[in-house]
Formats: sequence, C-alpha cells, structure tokens
Amino acid sequence: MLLEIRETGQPRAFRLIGELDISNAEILSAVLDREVEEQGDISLDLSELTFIDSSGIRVLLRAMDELNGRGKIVLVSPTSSVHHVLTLMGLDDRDSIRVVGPGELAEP
Amino acid sequence: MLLEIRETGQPRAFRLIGELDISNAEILSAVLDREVEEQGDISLDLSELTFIDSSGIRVLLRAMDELNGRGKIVLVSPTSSVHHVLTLMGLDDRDSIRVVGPGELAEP
Amino acid sequence: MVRTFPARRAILREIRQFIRQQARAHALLDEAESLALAVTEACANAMIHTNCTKIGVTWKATRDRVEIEVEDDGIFRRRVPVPEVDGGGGHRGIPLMMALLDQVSISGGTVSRPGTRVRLVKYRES
Amino acid sequence: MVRTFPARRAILREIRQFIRQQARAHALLDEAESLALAVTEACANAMIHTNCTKIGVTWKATRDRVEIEVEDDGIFRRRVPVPEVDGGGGHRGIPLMMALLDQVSISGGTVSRPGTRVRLVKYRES
Ligand SMILES: Nc1ncnc2c1ncn2[C@@H]1O[C@H](COP(=O)(O)OP(=O)(O)O)[C@@H](O)[C@H]1O
Ligand SMILES: Nc1ncnc2c1ncn2[C@@H]1O[C@H](COP(=O)(O)OP(=O)(O)O)[C@@H](O)[C@H]1O
Repeated sequence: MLLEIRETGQPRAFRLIGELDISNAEILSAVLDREVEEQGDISLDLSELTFIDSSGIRVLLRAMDELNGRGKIVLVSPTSSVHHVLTLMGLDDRDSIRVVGPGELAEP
Repeated sequence: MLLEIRETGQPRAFRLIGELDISNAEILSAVLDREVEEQGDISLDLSELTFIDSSGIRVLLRAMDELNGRGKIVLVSPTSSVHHVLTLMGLDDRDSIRVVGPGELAEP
Repeated sequence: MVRTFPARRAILREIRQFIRQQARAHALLDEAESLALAVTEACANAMIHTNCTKIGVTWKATRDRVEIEVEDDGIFRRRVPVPEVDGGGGHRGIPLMMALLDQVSISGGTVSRPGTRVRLVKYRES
Repeated sequence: MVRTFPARRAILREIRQFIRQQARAHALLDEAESLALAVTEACANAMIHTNCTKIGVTWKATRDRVEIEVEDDGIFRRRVPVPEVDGGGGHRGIPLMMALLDQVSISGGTVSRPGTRVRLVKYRES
C-alpha cells in the first residue's frame, strides 16, 4: 500500500504514511471531506509522508477552502522534500494553513 | 489607439474596434464592470476586433461571472481568428456566453 | 531575423506586426494570427512575471517549420501561482501557446544567469 | 536508459523508483526528489489528458545536466482548460515542472502522429 492514513490520539489528528499522489489522493480527500463538515483545526502529521504531488496539494487546498475559515489545516513536521513542494505551491503563505515543526504543536 | 469601444444604437450594446490585449484590456474591463451591475444581456459586436489575447478572454469571463446568471454576454460576428481563440478557450461551451453571427441577433 | 523591443505592454502590437510581416514574407498566412498570439502571450508573461527591460524576438523559418524564440532579461519565478490565491484563475498563457503550436520549450533564467527563453515551434502543413 | 511503463496511476510509484535509482547511480541525490516529482507530473498529465496506453521514460545524465524524456502514445488536447469550468483551479502540473527544473519542452502529438513528448532538463550545481 502506497499511502496509509492513521488516526492519532487526538481528535481530528491524522498521520500520513507513505507517498501521496494522484493514484491515492482521493483516499485522503474522502477522509478530509468528512472532517471539514465540523469546525475546528484539522492536524496532519506529515513526518512519515515521503512524497506529495500536485494532486495531493490540491486535496489540501480544497479541504482548506471547505473549512472556509472555521478552522485551519495544520501540517505537522513535513520532511524537507515535502516542505519544498508546500513552499513552491505557496501553502506556507496561506492564513488557513499552518506548517509547524514537531515542538510547535501546542501553540495557538 | 489600439482599441476603440463604441456604443451602438441599442442599450448595452458595444462594438469593439481594433486589437484587444493586455495593454488595453482594462479599458474594456472598466466598461463591463459598470454594465454588469444591471441585469440583462450585454452585446459586443466583434466584427471589427482583429485580435484578442488571453487577457481579453479573461475580461469576458470575469464579466460573465459577475453577471452571474442575470444575463448573457453575446459575442456578435467574431472574425475567424478571434473565433478560433474563443473556441480554444472554451467560451463557446458556456451557457452564459453566446457567440452569434450577424443575422442571428434578433433570436432569443 | 532578430528584433529587440522594450518590455512595455504598449509595444506588444509592434511585436505582432513584426511576426505578421515575417509570416507574410514566408508564405505562412494561415499561421500568422496563431503565431502572433503565441508570441504576444510569451512576451506578456515576461512583462507580468519579471521586471525585465527588453525582449528579443528571433524568427527562423525553414522548409518544414517556423521557430520563434522569445528571450527576456528577467528572472524566472520559481513559484507555482495557484489560481485562487493569485487571482482570477490565471491567464493560462502557456497552455494557450501549447494549444496554438506544435512545440513549446521554456528555459528559466536564474539569479546568476537571468533571462527566460521561450521557444515556439509550428510545423508547416504538408 | 529507457523504460516503458503501462499508463496506470498505480504505476507512478514504480516510475519514481526508477528515477530515484538513476539519480542515486549518477550522484544526483539532492535532485532525486525534484526529478521524481517532475516526472510524476508529466506522467500524470499523460494519463489525465489522453487515453494513452503506455509511457516511455528516458534517462540521460551527462557531466553538466540530467535530461529526462517522458513520451506517451496519446493525443495532445488542443484546448485550453480554463480553471473555473474544468474544476478546481487545475492541478498546475506544467508550472510545477517549470518551478522544479531548468528547462521544460512540450511537443504535442497530433491525430496523425500521436504521442506527446515532455523533455525535462536540470543542470547540475557547479
Ligand atoms: N517569461 C517568464 N519569466 C518568468 N516567469 C515566467 C515566464 N513565463 C512564465 N513564467 C511562469 O510560469 C507561470 C505559468 O504561466 P502561465 O501558464 O502563462 O499562467 P499564469 O501567467 O496565469 O500563471 C507563471 O505564473 C510564471 O510564474
Ligand atoms: N501529456 C499530455 N498529453 C496531452 N495533453 C497534455 C499533456 N500534458 C499537458 N497537456 C495539456 O496541457 C494542459 C496544461 O497542463 P497543466 O499545466 O499540467 O495543468 P492542468 O492539467 O491542470 O490543466 C492540460 O490541461 C492539457 O490540456
């Protein structure tokens, strides 16, 4: 299996494990579609996500759009190559997405 | 002058004369911004428009968006080269834009 | 055949005139407007996305194709504009060039070696 | 070095493994992920926009650069997808390839001569 999505302890917190691309982006999309109905932040631990393509980015942007200010998408500890893609696609510039390191999680 | 926008007899009917590109698209944009406030079709005679670029197309799409169903953008008698660009950019496929020949104007 | 133009929007029409003139001279009447549009988009991109000051346009027609190179002296932006942020869906210049022509190459300049080169190729109908 | 893959989304990962392996073999570790992503986007485009059945990936590394060619057997769509109609802002594959690499060329196939070729070039740091 290319991608695994695991619920971590907290509510609305998931860990993505593997490679996210157009072949499996809709799995993530299905999970997020359900979550964005409720308000509040959604946290995605990316420390074990080793690859993301434009389809994966698009799923994140769409979830952000659908949250529509009722919460943020928090991207936790992306690997350097995934972080590079997030930056190229401008996700770090958006108010409704936060990219944080492992220690920063408790902050507002 | 590269582009001339002339009011023709009817209300909300204009004739574009010349070449529409990024250097003057905002002139058209200013005219359409005013018109889209009211409902009803807006007719643009393109028979003397000899060139349109993607910025020109974008102004038409934006006006269509802003009319938001309260009317159509009617593009009358485009030259073959302008017609080619309208087709490539899919304007002929949209419900809120009509591309018509000179004789078809009276139809609904 | 090379011509250099100042990077100003009002000059785009002159650039098109140059392309139309070359197209006429090389019996490419049917392609003239597609070529003029593709070159307009390439030049507009240079003006929109860089602070370039001039744009060189090179025309080369052979028996089987036309090749136009558009070169600016700006720095290629290594960021992907995502429509919803950057406003209004983007103007889709590169996809339009691709739809009009047979081959589109883009070589981005860098800080140390500025200048983006866009090569546009259209085969002659045969 | 040429490899041919069936045009299926599930194969993209194998295509990346091929690229990563070549990158390692040619001392291009820092570039491996950018190359893998650009190739993924080029292959995904072929699968999304054409009904191609297979995709050829050619790797060529020289002293000063890597050149990867992605060739499909589909027909290039000569229409410009405009984001608002075609849904969700587009996936921006070509701009992303351009942001990752130094040169991107696209040669569209035609009905009589199908097959789109995307050439991706990255210079080695020096
Ligand atoms: N001459 C150029 N110089 C620098 N960047 C360019 C140039 N041409 C294109 N680009 C980059 O490529 C991106 C895609 O261009 P395009 O498809 O025309 O759409 P848009 O301009 O709407 O983004 C641009 O946003 C820009 O970042
Ligand atoms: N391999 C290909 N075969 C056919 N058409 C392609 C191919 N690659 C790109 N295209 C065309 O180029 C357009 C632009 O591609 P891209 O920038 O990746 O954005 P998007 O896929 O979101 O439209 C596509 O919509 C498609 O029409």
